[in-house]
Amino acid sequence: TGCGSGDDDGTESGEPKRGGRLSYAINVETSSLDPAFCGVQSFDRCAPIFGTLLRYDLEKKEFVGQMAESFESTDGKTWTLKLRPNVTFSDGTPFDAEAVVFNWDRIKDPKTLSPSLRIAQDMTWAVTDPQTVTVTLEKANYQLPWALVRGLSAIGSPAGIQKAGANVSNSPVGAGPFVLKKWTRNSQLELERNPNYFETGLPYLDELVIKVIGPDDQRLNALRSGEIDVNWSLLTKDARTIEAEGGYEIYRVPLVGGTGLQFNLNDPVVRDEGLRKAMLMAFDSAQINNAVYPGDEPVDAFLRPDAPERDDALGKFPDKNLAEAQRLFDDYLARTGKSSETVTFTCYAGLPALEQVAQLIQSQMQQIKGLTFKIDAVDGASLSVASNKREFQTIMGATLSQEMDRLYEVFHSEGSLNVMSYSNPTVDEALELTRSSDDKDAVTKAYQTVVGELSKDGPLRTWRYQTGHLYVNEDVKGIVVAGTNSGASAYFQYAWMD
Amino acid sequence: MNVRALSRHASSVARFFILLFLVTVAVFLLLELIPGSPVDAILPPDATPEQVAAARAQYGLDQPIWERYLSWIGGVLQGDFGRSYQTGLSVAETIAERAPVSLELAFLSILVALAISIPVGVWSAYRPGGLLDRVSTFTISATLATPAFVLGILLVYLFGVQLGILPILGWTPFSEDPVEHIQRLILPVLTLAAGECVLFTRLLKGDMMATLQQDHVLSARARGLPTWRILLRHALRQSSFSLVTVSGVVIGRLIGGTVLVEAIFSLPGMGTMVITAIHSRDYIVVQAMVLLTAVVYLLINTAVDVTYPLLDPRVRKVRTS
Amino acid sequence: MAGSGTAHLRDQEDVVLSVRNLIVEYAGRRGERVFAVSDVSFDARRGETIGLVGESGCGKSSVARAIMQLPAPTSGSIRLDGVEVAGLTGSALRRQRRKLQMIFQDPISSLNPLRKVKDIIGEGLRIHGGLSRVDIESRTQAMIERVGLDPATAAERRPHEFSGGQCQRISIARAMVLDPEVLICDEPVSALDVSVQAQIMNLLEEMKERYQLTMLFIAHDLAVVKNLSDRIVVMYLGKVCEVGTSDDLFASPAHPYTRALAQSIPEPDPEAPIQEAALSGDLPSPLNPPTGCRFRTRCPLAQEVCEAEEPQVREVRPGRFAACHFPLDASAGVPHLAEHAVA
Amino acid sequence: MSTDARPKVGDAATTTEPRPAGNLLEVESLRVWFDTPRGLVRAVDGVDLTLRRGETLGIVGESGSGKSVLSRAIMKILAPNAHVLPGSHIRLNDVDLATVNPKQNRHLWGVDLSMVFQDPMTSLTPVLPVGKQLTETLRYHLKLDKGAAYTEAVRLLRLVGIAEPEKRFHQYPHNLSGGMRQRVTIALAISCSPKLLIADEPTTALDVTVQHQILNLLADLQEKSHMSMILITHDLGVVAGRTDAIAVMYAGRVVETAPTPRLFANMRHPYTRALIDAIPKVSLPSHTRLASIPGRPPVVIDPPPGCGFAPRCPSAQQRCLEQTPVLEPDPDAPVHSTACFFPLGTPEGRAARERNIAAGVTAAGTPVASEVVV
Amino acid sequence: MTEIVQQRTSPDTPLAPALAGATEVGPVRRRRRRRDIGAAFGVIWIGLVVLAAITADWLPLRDPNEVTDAFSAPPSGEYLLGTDAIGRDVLSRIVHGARISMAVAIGATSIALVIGVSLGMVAGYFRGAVDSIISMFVNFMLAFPPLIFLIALVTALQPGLVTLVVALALLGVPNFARVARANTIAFADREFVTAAKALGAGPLRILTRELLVNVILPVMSLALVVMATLVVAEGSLSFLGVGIPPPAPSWGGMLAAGRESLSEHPLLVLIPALFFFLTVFAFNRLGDWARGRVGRESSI
Ligand SMILES: Nc1ncnc2c1ncn2[C@@H]1O[C@H](COP(=O)(O)OP(=O)(O)OP(=O)(O)O)[C@@H](O)[C@H]1O
Ligand SMILES: Nc1ncnc2c1ncn2[C@@H]1O[C@H](COP(=O)(O)OP(=O)(O)OP(=O)(O)O)[C@@H](O)[C@H]1O
Ligand SMILES: [Mg+2]
Ligand SMILES: [Mg+2]
Repeated sequence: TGCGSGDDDGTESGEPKRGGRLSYAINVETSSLDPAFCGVQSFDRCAPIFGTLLRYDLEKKEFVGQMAESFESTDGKTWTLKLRPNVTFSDGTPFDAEAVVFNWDRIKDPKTLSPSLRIAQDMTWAVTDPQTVTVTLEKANYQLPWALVRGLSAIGSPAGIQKAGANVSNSPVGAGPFVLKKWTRNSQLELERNPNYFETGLPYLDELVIKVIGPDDQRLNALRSGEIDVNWSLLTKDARTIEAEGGYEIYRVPLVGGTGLQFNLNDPVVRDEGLRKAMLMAFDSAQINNAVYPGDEPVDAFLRPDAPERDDALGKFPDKNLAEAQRLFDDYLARTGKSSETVTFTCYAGLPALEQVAQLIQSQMQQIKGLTFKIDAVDGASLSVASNKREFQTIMGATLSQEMDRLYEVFHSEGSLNVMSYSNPTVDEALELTRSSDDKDAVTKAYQTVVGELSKDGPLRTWRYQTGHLYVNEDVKGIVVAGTNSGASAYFQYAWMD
Repeated sequence: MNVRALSRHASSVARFFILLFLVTVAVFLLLELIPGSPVDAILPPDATPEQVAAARAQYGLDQPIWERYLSWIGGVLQGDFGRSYQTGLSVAETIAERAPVSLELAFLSILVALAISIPVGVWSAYRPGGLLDRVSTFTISATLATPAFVLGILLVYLFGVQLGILPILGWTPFSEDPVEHIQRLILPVLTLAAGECVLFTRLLKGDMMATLQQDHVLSARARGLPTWRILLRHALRQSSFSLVTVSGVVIGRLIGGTVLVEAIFSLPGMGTMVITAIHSRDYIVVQAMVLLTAVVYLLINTAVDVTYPLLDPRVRKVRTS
Repeated sequence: MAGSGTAHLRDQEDVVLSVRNLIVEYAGRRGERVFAVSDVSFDARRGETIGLVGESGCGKSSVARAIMQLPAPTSGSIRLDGVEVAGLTGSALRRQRRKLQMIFQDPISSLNPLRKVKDIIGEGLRIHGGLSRVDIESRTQAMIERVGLDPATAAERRPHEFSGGQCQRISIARAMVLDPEVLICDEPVSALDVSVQAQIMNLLEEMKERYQLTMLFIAHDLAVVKNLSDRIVVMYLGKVCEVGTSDDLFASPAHPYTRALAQSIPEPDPEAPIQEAALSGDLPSPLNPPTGCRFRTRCPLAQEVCEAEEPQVREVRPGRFAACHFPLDASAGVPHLAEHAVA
Repeated sequence: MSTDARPKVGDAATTTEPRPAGNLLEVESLRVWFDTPRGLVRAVDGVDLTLRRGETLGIVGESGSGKSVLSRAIMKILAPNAHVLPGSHIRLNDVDLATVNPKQNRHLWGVDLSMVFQDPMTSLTPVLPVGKQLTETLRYHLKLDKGAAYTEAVRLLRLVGIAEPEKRFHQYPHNLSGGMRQRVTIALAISCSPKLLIADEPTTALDVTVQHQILNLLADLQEKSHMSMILITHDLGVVAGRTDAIAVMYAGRVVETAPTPRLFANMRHPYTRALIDAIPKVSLPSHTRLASIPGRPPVVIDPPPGCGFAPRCPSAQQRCLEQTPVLEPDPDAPVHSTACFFPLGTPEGRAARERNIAAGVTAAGTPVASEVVV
Repeated sequence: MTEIVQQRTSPDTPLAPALAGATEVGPVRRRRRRRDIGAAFGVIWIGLVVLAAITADWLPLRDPNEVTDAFSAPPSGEYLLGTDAIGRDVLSRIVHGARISMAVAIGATSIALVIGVSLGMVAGYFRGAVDSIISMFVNFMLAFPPLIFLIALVTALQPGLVTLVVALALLGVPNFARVARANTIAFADREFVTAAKALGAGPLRILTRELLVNVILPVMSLALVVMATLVVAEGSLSFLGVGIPPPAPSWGGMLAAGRESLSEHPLLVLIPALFFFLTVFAFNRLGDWARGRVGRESSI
């Protein structure tokens, strides 16, 4: 594949101007700028500093080279990473095959505690020449390029990493368009132009400031008051408001999956098919969206209707049908000899929107007579503990991602993120095919199967099709949008201020 | 200084350290009660068993609690507060970076609160039932009933969005841009000060009213001294004991974190740090913070004790209760 | 004087209260010692009223409280009916308290503002037990009546509904309901109006006769002390100056301090000549009392010996005891008082 | 008027000037009521007084009789809940104080009028050194500079008999004894050479010996500077030898007023008499039964009609319960006024008293024992 | 001896006309009346709130957790105070929420009061070593950052009403202990305590019979202020996610839930805030009134 800088520039009007300071707001702080953590945890903070080896072009729907020139394979097992010549890190050291291998080795070392370890686990690599790294897999995986957009994408200067020692999370040295000026955690990250950035003339901006503003409406306020130029959001209703106000460009990135109600299929109660079906039939995503996410479509299957990977013939979430739900539940009671049942729902505390959703789900579930649906609201850390240890009956969980390949880890019976303990041979098989096949149509077909099965089985019931949004002040041009694990972001080296 | 005084000093120093010891032990035990361990919060959901083992070893979580306490306290005694599990940063540095923000916020809001409540309190005490008194009583109740998160959001909406005259979020260090620094402080300081004003005005008014009934105030009036002079020079100082005491407690509390306000205004203070730390089970940060707040509290309390005799020469030394 | 000594103690068998070598010291602010009472002795016979006078801060209240063991004195002996009270603690002390009661200076602050009068008066009976509720009630009522309060309404009210004089009556009732042998009155009328003062003094006199009370009566108003007492002890800075019978003590003082006190008494008589200030300066600090005679710093008659040597209480005239190196003789009386006394 | 031209207290040069004559202070039907939760307190309820230049007036009365309120009304430092009723007049130097505006008022205080309070322990500001309090007043009223104020303050401290004034200057009130504090308050009061000094029970809180010193000091200062003085006390013994005239107050009213010698020689009001009789005297033998006044000092909240003393008065008749006697000059001696229908030493008085003794009870229902009545 | 018969109306005194012309008496009266009215308002309002809390289940109200399809509806005949973001009746939630708000305010305050006053009185009466130990405890509690304490405790013990009340009560103890100690010290020096000792009363008797009544009055006025603060604190805790878990209605929870849509649906914040305000105001009025009473009592 070819590389390209500023492919999208042509769509913007006017001549790019150099200079200026752009402020961008997101909702949570990241804990680390260690390149070994970057790929998974924070695209927004890391991409400007380290760049990404590859970029997924949302328009062309294909991978393009970014920091690297290309990443190609013929059999899905052996991959060749070609680097660009004469790229240097901001500390002057060369961005070469050694550097890539150094970073990846670090990730593979359990002591680094890198969240990308799972991705690197099955890979082996070797430096072929200063511009080439050869990667070998045991099993073919044509989805591997995603790893170079995400988990393994950030390459930091080995010299910089060694020098920083224990402080590595705070002193990133990359070859990306910007260099770190100052990081005030929980407040803002200030970046300035990397003068040695390899794409000549870029970035346009002198400075990029990334602010952390938790509440959605505070971010909107900040956008309106001019405090920030670009706002991150997941809320369709805000997009509508902002659109109506005018003066802003809105970018949308459709995401795969969303936040939903997950069942623990190992749980002696919830594993019961009939009970689960009853609950799925009581679920009313339209109500949730109307109340909490006005403007969002009701969800009837795992993927949005226009997704090519969705084929309604293969399966949809069961329609809401209270009578049937009650019948199934009564059946369940009769079968188990119980007179009532209690199901606990572990969810986030302290986030109003999610609390409201939880309460709505509770009221929907409790329309089934005899079913008590208990809310157990806990903080984020407790929630992830419960999830990781599979100590829950039902839980509020997310499978937010831009890429379909994520489904492998979440729903394959061996998947590392399969907290639901979901196991379906058809799904397993289809997921394996998505990796082993080079045939795009076959892969799409396989995903259609997966989506259909998931929708039928409902180990996870989402309530809205999530979309990442960027609200961008009209004066900001040249936004190249990227999908991330948490929504939309941008490659800011192409952005400029009018 | 005689032996008695020396031994009194020694005992108060001893009390100081015993308290710190108790506080640190208590926080260790309390954190132990919370479900989940730092490892759960640090590692990704798909962490491998090797990673879990590595993490436990790295943070010493495989040791019993008392050993962890000892090694922590040993580090602290040598000035080493450890590194955050979550961010890998030196805890001391992190605190050093954030403490100034919290300190400035705390002191400024106390100053603003005092600047408002002293005149209001003094005048309401002088003219109880007067216009100012009534207006302030009403405002006080209203402010009491408006939690910081509501007030802060209202202020942001009013000044930042509707009027557009003040920046609403974030922090600019003084060294970078003093004007912006001040501008960004205004709303958070006002939000915090509003809450404290309430208490201060009440306390001062109460004590002041008692003082104003004393003969010496009457006597100063009978000497024809101007009202303001009587109020400020003859009555205020001895009426400010509760005010000073409470200011001390409040400063201590504010320095420990003004979580809500920090969250609303995205300020890099210690409050958000602590909350994040607790939520991510980053105990080492929490412990350092608790230790720090306790030290600050105790020091401020001592400072307050020292202030009493300055306020009223009749008091030699009031023992902190 | 301002000296020590026990020459004035009597040795009859009807001595009910005997205070010997009483010393009271307090811890001062910076760990210094306040020498509030330094070696004071006196005694009281059954039915006798001992008056204790002196300037403010000379230790009158300290003596009273030491006798009450509130708090216990630093050292010294206090015998009540021959029983040593000093050093008693706990229930042994509480038993003796029945015999020894006290009335305080401030009638209002010595009554719990939030309790009913009948509870205040009956409290002692309840503490010492052995009585049924009905008995307590009836005794309380009787005592309320005896001190001149309206038994119908007073019992249910609280102290703040009463005037100072009435409060003092309640205090007296509270002390008398236990039927004590010795009553200590620490300035019981100082806070009262003249008109009420007379009522209370008459009441005390009445009580004393009725119950054969032995009283220690403290006041700074010499006329008041004189009126109620049989024998007066003059104190100065923690020590005894002079002891004598009340009728002639002020008319012919033997101690220069007593004379100064007597000269300062204002008489409600426009014809009485105004005396030059009898004493100059202030009471020295009890933290650091003068050596020798404690009065010497203000005494017009002071000589070197007064600094070097502490005078002991001795009988300077029959029935008159003074601690002074240079006691005045009987003819050096206070003119206006002597005149009236003769008249 | 230029303050510099005023004679300074204690200046030797001024002590030989003759006494100016005439009335300095005239109080006319003064009524001060307080609005309190329990009702209207008629603290001062129709008081008439005059004070001649250079003279001393003693005001005597029991606690709560309105002495302090009277003096505070003259000083215009009443509590906010006080209400001076219309028709009340206080004239100082023929100026009606009600007409003085607040600004001039400032200079009335300290310069024309000043006051010594009852309790020396509480009437000095505890947080300022005593010298500071003196110089503050001096600088404010007399516009002295720092140095001059200091010199003057030290002079005043010495004048009131404080040893080592330079050292005491820097001390706080709590470092001084009660007597010294009262001296300081006196120094403060006379610092701007007032024309009228009101001493409200200046010695009640002090010991006999100190009381004696302070009273002598006041007399001395007054003598030297021709101040007029009002000496308030509840102790007739204090005023006996030190005043030119005496007003006896009861329940917010003046019940008897006369030049001091005449009052003592010729008491008209039964209350004055009773007050004297109730005081224990050193000159009397011990255990003398005191002639106490029955009942208790009156409550001045919404008082019933009639003479306030009637319920306690051994001469009380039906009329005393129904009508309120006004202060009327004695026909024989106009300087002597009494507010009584049955004054002592008159035939009506004697008759009334005898009638009551015969009945054993007064018209108000108070028992009268013959022995009590002198 | 006779008492003076108090006659409240006296025909011969020109009371009414004199006052009619008076200008200074009015404000004083008005102020007092205002205070009494304030206290009356306080009693009535808090009475109503408590009554509502107790009888919430029997009142003709919707189920506070019943979700309808009228989301964030403005007040109307059907929903008197409108509905919240997920269509629940705000009025009903306010009434039921009073239960938690009052339980927190009154429950935590009472527990804190009982423990704090006992500690404070014992410390203040015995002084010495007992005092040192208790003061140490009080200082310890004060030195510990309250928020950390709360979050840690609530997280450890599972959020819920009981946990919250216990945690807030523990935090309140030092304040009550301080006030009780200070007042005990002040009163222990008063002569009536000495008098009780002179009668032979032991420490327990003195503490309970003589001191408690006197100490409790100033403590009560603190308690009213503390209650007011706790009503608000419960709300702030919801913000941090350690409040009462949903869907149980609480005023603080309602306020916190509404905060993110303040600009769209201000009523969702303003209505609970108004109830907050009225309740805090009522507690304050009561506090003022109690303080006034205490002042009157002790000034006599
Ligand atoms: N608890 C105490 N601690 C320290 N010093 C005390 C204490 N009680 C009394 N004193 C001091 O002891 C001395 C004697 O006090 P005491 O109260 O006995 O005097 P008094 O003669 O009763 O005076 P008064 O007439 O003012 O009541 C005084 O100097 C007083 O300051
Ligand atoms: N600010 C006030 N509010 C209400 N009542 C007051 C006020 N000041 C004084 N009084 C009342 O006025 C009456 C007269 O008080 P005043 O102080 O003049 O008495 P006094 O003669 O000076 O008594 P004492 O000898 O006790 O000083 C008393 O009943 C008192 O309670
Ligand atoms: Mg005494
Ligand atoms: Mg008075």
